[in-house]
Amino acid sequence: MTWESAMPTLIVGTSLLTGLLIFFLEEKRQRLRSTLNLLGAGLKLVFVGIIIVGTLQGREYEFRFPLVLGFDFLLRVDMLSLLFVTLSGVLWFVTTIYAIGYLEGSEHRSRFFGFFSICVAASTGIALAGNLITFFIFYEFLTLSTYPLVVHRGTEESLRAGRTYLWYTITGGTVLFVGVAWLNVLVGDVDFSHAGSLASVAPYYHTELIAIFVLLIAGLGVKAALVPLHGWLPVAMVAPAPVSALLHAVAVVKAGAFGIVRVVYDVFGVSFANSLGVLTPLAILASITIIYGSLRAMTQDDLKKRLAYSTISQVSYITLGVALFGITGTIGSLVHLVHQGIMKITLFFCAGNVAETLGLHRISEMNGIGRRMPVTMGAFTVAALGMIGLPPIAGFISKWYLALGGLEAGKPWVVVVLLVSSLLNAAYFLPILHAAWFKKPSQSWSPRTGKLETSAMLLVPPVITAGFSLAAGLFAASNGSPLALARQIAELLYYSSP
Amino acid sequence: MSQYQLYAVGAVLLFCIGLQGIIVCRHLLKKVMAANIMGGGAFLFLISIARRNTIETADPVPHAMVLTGIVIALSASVLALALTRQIHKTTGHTTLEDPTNNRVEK
Amino acid sequence: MIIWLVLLPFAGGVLAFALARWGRVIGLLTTAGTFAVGLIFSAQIWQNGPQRYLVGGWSVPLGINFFADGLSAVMLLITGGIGTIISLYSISYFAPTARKGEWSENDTFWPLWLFLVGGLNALFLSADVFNVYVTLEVVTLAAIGLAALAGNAAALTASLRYLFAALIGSMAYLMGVALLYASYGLLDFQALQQVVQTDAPTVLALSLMTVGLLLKTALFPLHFWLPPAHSTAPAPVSAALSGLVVKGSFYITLRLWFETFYGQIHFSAGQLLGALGTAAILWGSFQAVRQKRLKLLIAYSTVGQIGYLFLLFPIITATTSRDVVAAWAWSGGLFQAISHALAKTSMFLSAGVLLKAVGTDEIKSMRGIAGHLPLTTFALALAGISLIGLPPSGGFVAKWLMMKAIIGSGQWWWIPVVTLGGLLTAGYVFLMLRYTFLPQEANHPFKPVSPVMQGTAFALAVGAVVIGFRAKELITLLNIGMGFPEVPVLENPGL
Amino acid sequence: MSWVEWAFDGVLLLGVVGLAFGVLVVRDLYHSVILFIAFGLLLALGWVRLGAADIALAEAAIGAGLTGVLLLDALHAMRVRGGGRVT
Amino acid sequence: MIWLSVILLPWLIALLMQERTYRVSRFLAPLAPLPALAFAIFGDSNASASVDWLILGVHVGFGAVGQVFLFFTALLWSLATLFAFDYMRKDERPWRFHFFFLLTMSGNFGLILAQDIITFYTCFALMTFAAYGLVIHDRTNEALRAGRIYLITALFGETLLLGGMFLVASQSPSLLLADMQEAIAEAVHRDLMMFLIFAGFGVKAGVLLLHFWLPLAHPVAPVPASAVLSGCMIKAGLLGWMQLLPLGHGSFPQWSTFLVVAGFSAAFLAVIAGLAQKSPKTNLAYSSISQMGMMTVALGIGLATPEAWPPILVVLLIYTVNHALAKGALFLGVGVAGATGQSRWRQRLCLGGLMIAALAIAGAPWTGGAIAKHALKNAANLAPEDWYPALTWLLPLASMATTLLLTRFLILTWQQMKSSEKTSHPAPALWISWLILLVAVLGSVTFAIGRYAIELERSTATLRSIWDSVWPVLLGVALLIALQRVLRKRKLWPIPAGDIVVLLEKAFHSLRQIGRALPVPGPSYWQINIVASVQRLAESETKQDITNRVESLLKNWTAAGVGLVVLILLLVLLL
Repeated sequence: MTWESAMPTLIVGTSLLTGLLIFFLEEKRQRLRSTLNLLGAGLKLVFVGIIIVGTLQGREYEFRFPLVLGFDFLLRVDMLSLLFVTLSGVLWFVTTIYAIGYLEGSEHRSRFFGFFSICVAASTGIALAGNLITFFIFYEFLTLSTYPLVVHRGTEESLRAGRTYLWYTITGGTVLFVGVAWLNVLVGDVDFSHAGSLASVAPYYHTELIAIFVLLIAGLGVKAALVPLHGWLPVAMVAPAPVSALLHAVAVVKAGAFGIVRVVYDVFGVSFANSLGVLTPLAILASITIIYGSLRAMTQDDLKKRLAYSTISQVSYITLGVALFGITGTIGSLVHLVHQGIMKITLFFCAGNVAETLGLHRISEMNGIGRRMPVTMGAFTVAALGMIGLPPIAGFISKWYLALGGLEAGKPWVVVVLLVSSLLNAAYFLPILHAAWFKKPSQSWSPRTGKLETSAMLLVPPVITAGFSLAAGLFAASNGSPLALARQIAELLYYSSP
Repeated sequence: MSQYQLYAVGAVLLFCIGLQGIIVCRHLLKKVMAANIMGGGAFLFLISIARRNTIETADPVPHAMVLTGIVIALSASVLALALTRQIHKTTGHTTLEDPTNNRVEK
Repeated sequence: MIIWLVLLPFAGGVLAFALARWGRVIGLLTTAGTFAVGLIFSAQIWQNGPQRYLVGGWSVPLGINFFADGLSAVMLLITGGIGTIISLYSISYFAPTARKGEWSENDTFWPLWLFLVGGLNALFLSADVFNVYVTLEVVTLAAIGLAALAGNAAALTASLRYLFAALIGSMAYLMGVALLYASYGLLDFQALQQVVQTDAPTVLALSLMTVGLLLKTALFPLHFWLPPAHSTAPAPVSAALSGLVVKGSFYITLRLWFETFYGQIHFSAGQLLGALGTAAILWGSFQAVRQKRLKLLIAYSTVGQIGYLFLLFPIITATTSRDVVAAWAWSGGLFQAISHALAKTSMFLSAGVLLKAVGTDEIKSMRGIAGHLPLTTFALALAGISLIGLPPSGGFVAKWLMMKAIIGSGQWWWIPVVTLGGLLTAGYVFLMLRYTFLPQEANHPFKPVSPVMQGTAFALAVGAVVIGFRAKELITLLNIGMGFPEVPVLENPGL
Repeated sequence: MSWVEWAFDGVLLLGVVGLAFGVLVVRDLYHSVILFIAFGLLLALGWVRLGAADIALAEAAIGAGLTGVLLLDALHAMRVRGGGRVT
Repeated sequence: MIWLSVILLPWLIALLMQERTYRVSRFLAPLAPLPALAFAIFGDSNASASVDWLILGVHVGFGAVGQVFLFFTALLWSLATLFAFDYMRKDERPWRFHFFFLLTMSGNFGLILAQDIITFYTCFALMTFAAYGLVIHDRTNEALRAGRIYLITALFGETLLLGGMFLVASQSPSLLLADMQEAIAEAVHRDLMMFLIFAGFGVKAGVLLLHFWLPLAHPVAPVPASAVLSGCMIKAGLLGWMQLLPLGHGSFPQWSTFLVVAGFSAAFLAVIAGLAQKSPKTNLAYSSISQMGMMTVALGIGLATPEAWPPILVVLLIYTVNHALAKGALFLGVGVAGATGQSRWRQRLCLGGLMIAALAIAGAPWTGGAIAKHALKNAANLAPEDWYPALTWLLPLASMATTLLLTRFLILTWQQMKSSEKTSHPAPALWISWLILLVAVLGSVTFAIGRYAIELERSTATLRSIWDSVWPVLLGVALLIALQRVLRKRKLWPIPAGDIVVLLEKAFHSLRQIGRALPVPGPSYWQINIVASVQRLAESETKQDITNRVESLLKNWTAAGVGLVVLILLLVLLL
């Protein structure tokens, strides 16, 4: 095993190992656990840094391990995986800090952090998977490792949520499984790097390919929360805040969206998918989801629930961009993968802060909260405005590219969808901001215990991610920004699938 | 119709009677006997086919099989009777009742 | 070499019977030794291909004739491996004999258990249809003896029910053997293959044998005896029954259908077995979801999982040559058998741990065990994952191959069966696991449980997952001697 | 084969089948067991007719004799414990 | 980077506007607009700069009109900030006001300097949303209502604008405004693009039917905020039109007609609505709508032919500068009027100042307004043929209407001043800034003549032209006094502030009622229910249900036996 082939396994392994170690720590060993957590997260960032540098220097990282006849376990670093793995690495680090602060003094922390790490290992695996089967393996692995997090509180409500979550995700996984197997029967084990090889499939099999595409998207659509497969997401928000943050920003929802990206670009090849005629229905489905999610978000009073519906809407931007068949749309979609992540994680952090510090969950109780928690709500405001699509925050960049992509692809209705969605976003985010900053407090807040509005561990992460959201938009045009990376990837994707 | 065929028909009859007995009879001892009758049928069938070639000597293979079979049947009967007695001892039942009312071992 | 696989456990059994006080030591050493021999033996088969051995030098048909190919090797390995671990577990599970002259479960367990292992080994090595009957009877009688070990009314009744069912099955099988012998004068699986024709007596023979074996394998709707028997036995016995014993009769069915009668069986017969398998999957899983007691749940899960094994029948019978699709189905079905053996054994052993810790196996009693028995919780979870067929696990590889075979054969109607079965399985696995996340009830103290018991259950569960990673070797071994394409890398129809 | 032999075989088989039937039909268990022993012996006789004398001996001893005794013993034990007739 | 300092300095100072730091930072606030002012005065009109790595590439510069816009905007903001220094003294949370005030300022400066669409939109959005904080600053119910309506309308406008931007950007070779303007002229979907841009900026510029937020929002904001809202920010819409509509890039007679009609409608209808108002600030807001209508008319003429645009540009610049400064002066004057107390001379001084500003807007001779109107009249012959005669009599009429409205405003303010019981308080910054602004209003004439002397020389010098500007004003004053006399204290006609918004609110309210009355659960409700019922089925406790019975039947020996035999027979049949 060479150094290059060990790298991807190491990246997945750091979080996996951390997770396993933490399981066997005693509940009391808090400091050791925190150290381990941060060490794992930090180490992973270092590794990710190494492969970024390496990839830029033209090195190839690949780990192949034949599992059964006809399929290999393949981890490989390409630009797309780099994008996702960096996102998950960075956000995991931040979320770990947050989670340590959030769960201070609660029960079953070993269990929590164990699964937490494993969950990240799974999403890293998803990022690095080099073929559809490896992707599927980690995809299911993710389902399993998130379930304990969703039900972590052990209340009736969370158990019910966990059950719903499982029903949806396992059903989705099964459907995906059928699709993957079918494709494997038809064309064998195709690596992502050989994108577009399906184009050479005889036309006789095209109907089958369409069916496979539908199965794959349906399977992935559950996690990506495409309507009508989204039912689990608003329910699953009973999970602790760091979990919701992770679910909505990096792990589960993103895994689905990322999978759709992979399927369209690296399995079918976008031009071939387009010639099969499957992209437009996908775009329409994504559009419906975008509008529907926003509409539902408006009626929610529970902050996390509103954010959850918002996620449904926002994640479908990625799908929409993928389905547009145009390089600009792809850029928008890929960059939104990152942007939605950093913005949504900020929002959930903030929601968690409010809930944890003041015990508030309903928006109607949050009048004037900006006065009590200015930093938290400041971060929230940045992220929320970004979600609405106000420049120069990250969300605007995504929307800009998506809309131009829609026009480029000759689908002007996409612009209408985006605009309506922006309006709706504003309609459900701005009232929160208004209530937080401009309304008179309807109650007296519990006084600050320390110098800061809440514990530093809870405060720093949202500030960092809000900073990211701002920076990602502000410096979008500079080298190394998510946008630059997305552009590079999009060019590669289009280059490789003629 | 040759002799072995006649016995074969009888064997099949015995087999069916035995099967019927295991299924229908409720008393455990009767079930045990029915099982033996069923086995008897099977053995008779084997022995009859040993003569299928109507030459002078019988085929030794089925004989060997039957001999083995008898021993096995005896073991099974012994086990069945032991279990029957035990059941009677613990519950007083002589039938296989209460299929649903399972209690876990303790 | 080959003879030791049978002799060792039988000798051990006799010894354990004679020296009851040393039963546990003898038991462990014997099973471990058998496993070691099995490993070496498998290596030989791996290198040299199928092997034949005449016991005592007598020739066919009178002598006992052993034959082993890849399939036998794999079954031997599974029996040896799982057997050793069950032995290890049982040492802690059964209390040692208290005083001399007093009966205890421990005394009875070891001889019967070793006979069971010996019988299974002999079964997998037998080359002819009659020896298989004899060994199957040995296995069954030992198994029933073990199942009755708990000694309470429920266990006794269940065992007796099991016995009668098994007897019917054996007799039906024996009649079939007799019919075959009457027609061809042959008993050897492979020798028969050369001559069999589908005339009326042969068809009747095959039907009788198959149904007899199905009864012993507890395929729906002939599963009636299994849940009570498997759920009332002591935990290690339940494990062996569900994990190993049902595979014995399944093994014979495979030999009959795909060795002796391969190519002669009508498409619709395969469909019938597939349909029964489907019914088993759905019914068994559905019943499992409804159970309130852990061991019953696991037992019904066995009923369901057995159904999967029979999905390979419609696919392979539809093929006329041993092509890629058949190879997928073959590997998939057997991988299912293997991973089910590991997972199910692990689950029953875990249930035993729980029983010792809480005193009951009600699923409700699992509240909060995650904190006290983390290993057991993990074992249940991992085993469950393999059962559901989630990656990366043996169950996943099995489902993967099976799904490919189904799609490749064009018999798409089995797709929903596999998927729905997976969902139902997930249903009962998580129904069980969710309790571990609930806070513990205050008045329910946990008793300490031997770490060996927890560890063995965990090890098996890990095994069920890990074989998913080493599937390649196992599948290659499985195909030795069966004539399937060596490495079924397909000519993809689409490309 | 002569018709006598045919007739003998026929009667013998009828007897065996009849006894088997009787075993299962007779109400009294004791009678049933006795009939079973008779069945075993008659069956062994049939085997002799088929040229399997050695096997027949084994059957008479084991199938009819030993099993019969065991059945009687079990019946007895159950009667004693059950306190009376067991049907 | 110097360019960015214009935008960033207000930002930085805004960030210092905390309750704790306000004691110091309030002295910094007046510094914030100074770089912009200096830049507008001393900067090179051809200068530009670009920062490629920022957002999607930021391009800043003056462009054709930027310097003028920056000048009056910076001037008004500077004075308003100074004004606020005293005006906000008694406020409960002045730091909060200043925070939003400075952010709005930053956005306003930025959008003037922006040469590419993204920067423009960014700053435009910043200005729009930050101004929300100004509108609702007082937290009264009216303020909150106005804020809500402002926000909804603004969002609506931004969305339309964004849509227009997307369309244009997809056709344009670059994101530079200049390129986009050309791209629109040649685009296939030109009309759609122009409509979106017109309506998008129209919200800000108070185009008829999109204007209703204005008379609500401008009056409720604190005085300095109203001044910049009406003086500068309303011009941002105009600037947007000027930057993006394909002016000078072709002839668009239909659009021209449309704009002229829309402009005149606004000009007259706003006066009618404005006359009905009792609050001087509302009155002024309607005046702004009316004046913006006039500018729309000018713009419409500019769209008629490519040749029409250069002279119209001059007209618009003069018009804009004049209106911005004068309207600023009027709004600040309302604040000054509140601070005169009972001192007679202060009241008179105040009234005098207000009259000067009002006259400047009405277009009395020797004011910027007069020059602008003359220039417009001159340019009117560039309009499509049919329009010229109409324009010659509509323009003076509009002037008269303006006078009517502003006279009404003066009377209202005077009445208010008279009736106020308050004693004056020392507020030097208030007076100083206002007086400077008045000087600027007067000085803008010089500025305008000096800058565009060549074009304007002939038209302003004649006696005839002076009379042209005098008679509408006199007529307007006379008419109002007559009206006032006739009706005394009765309201002229019952038009509430914000006119059509009242209808919209009613419609929205009833829609919501209907929406609430419909008991339609969302699809996710059904989904969860399906899952739940499956779960319930799986976990149901009843012993009597069918599956249990089937399972016990299967356990029955007879059933098993029958099954066995049937299976054997089936297999025999099938094999």
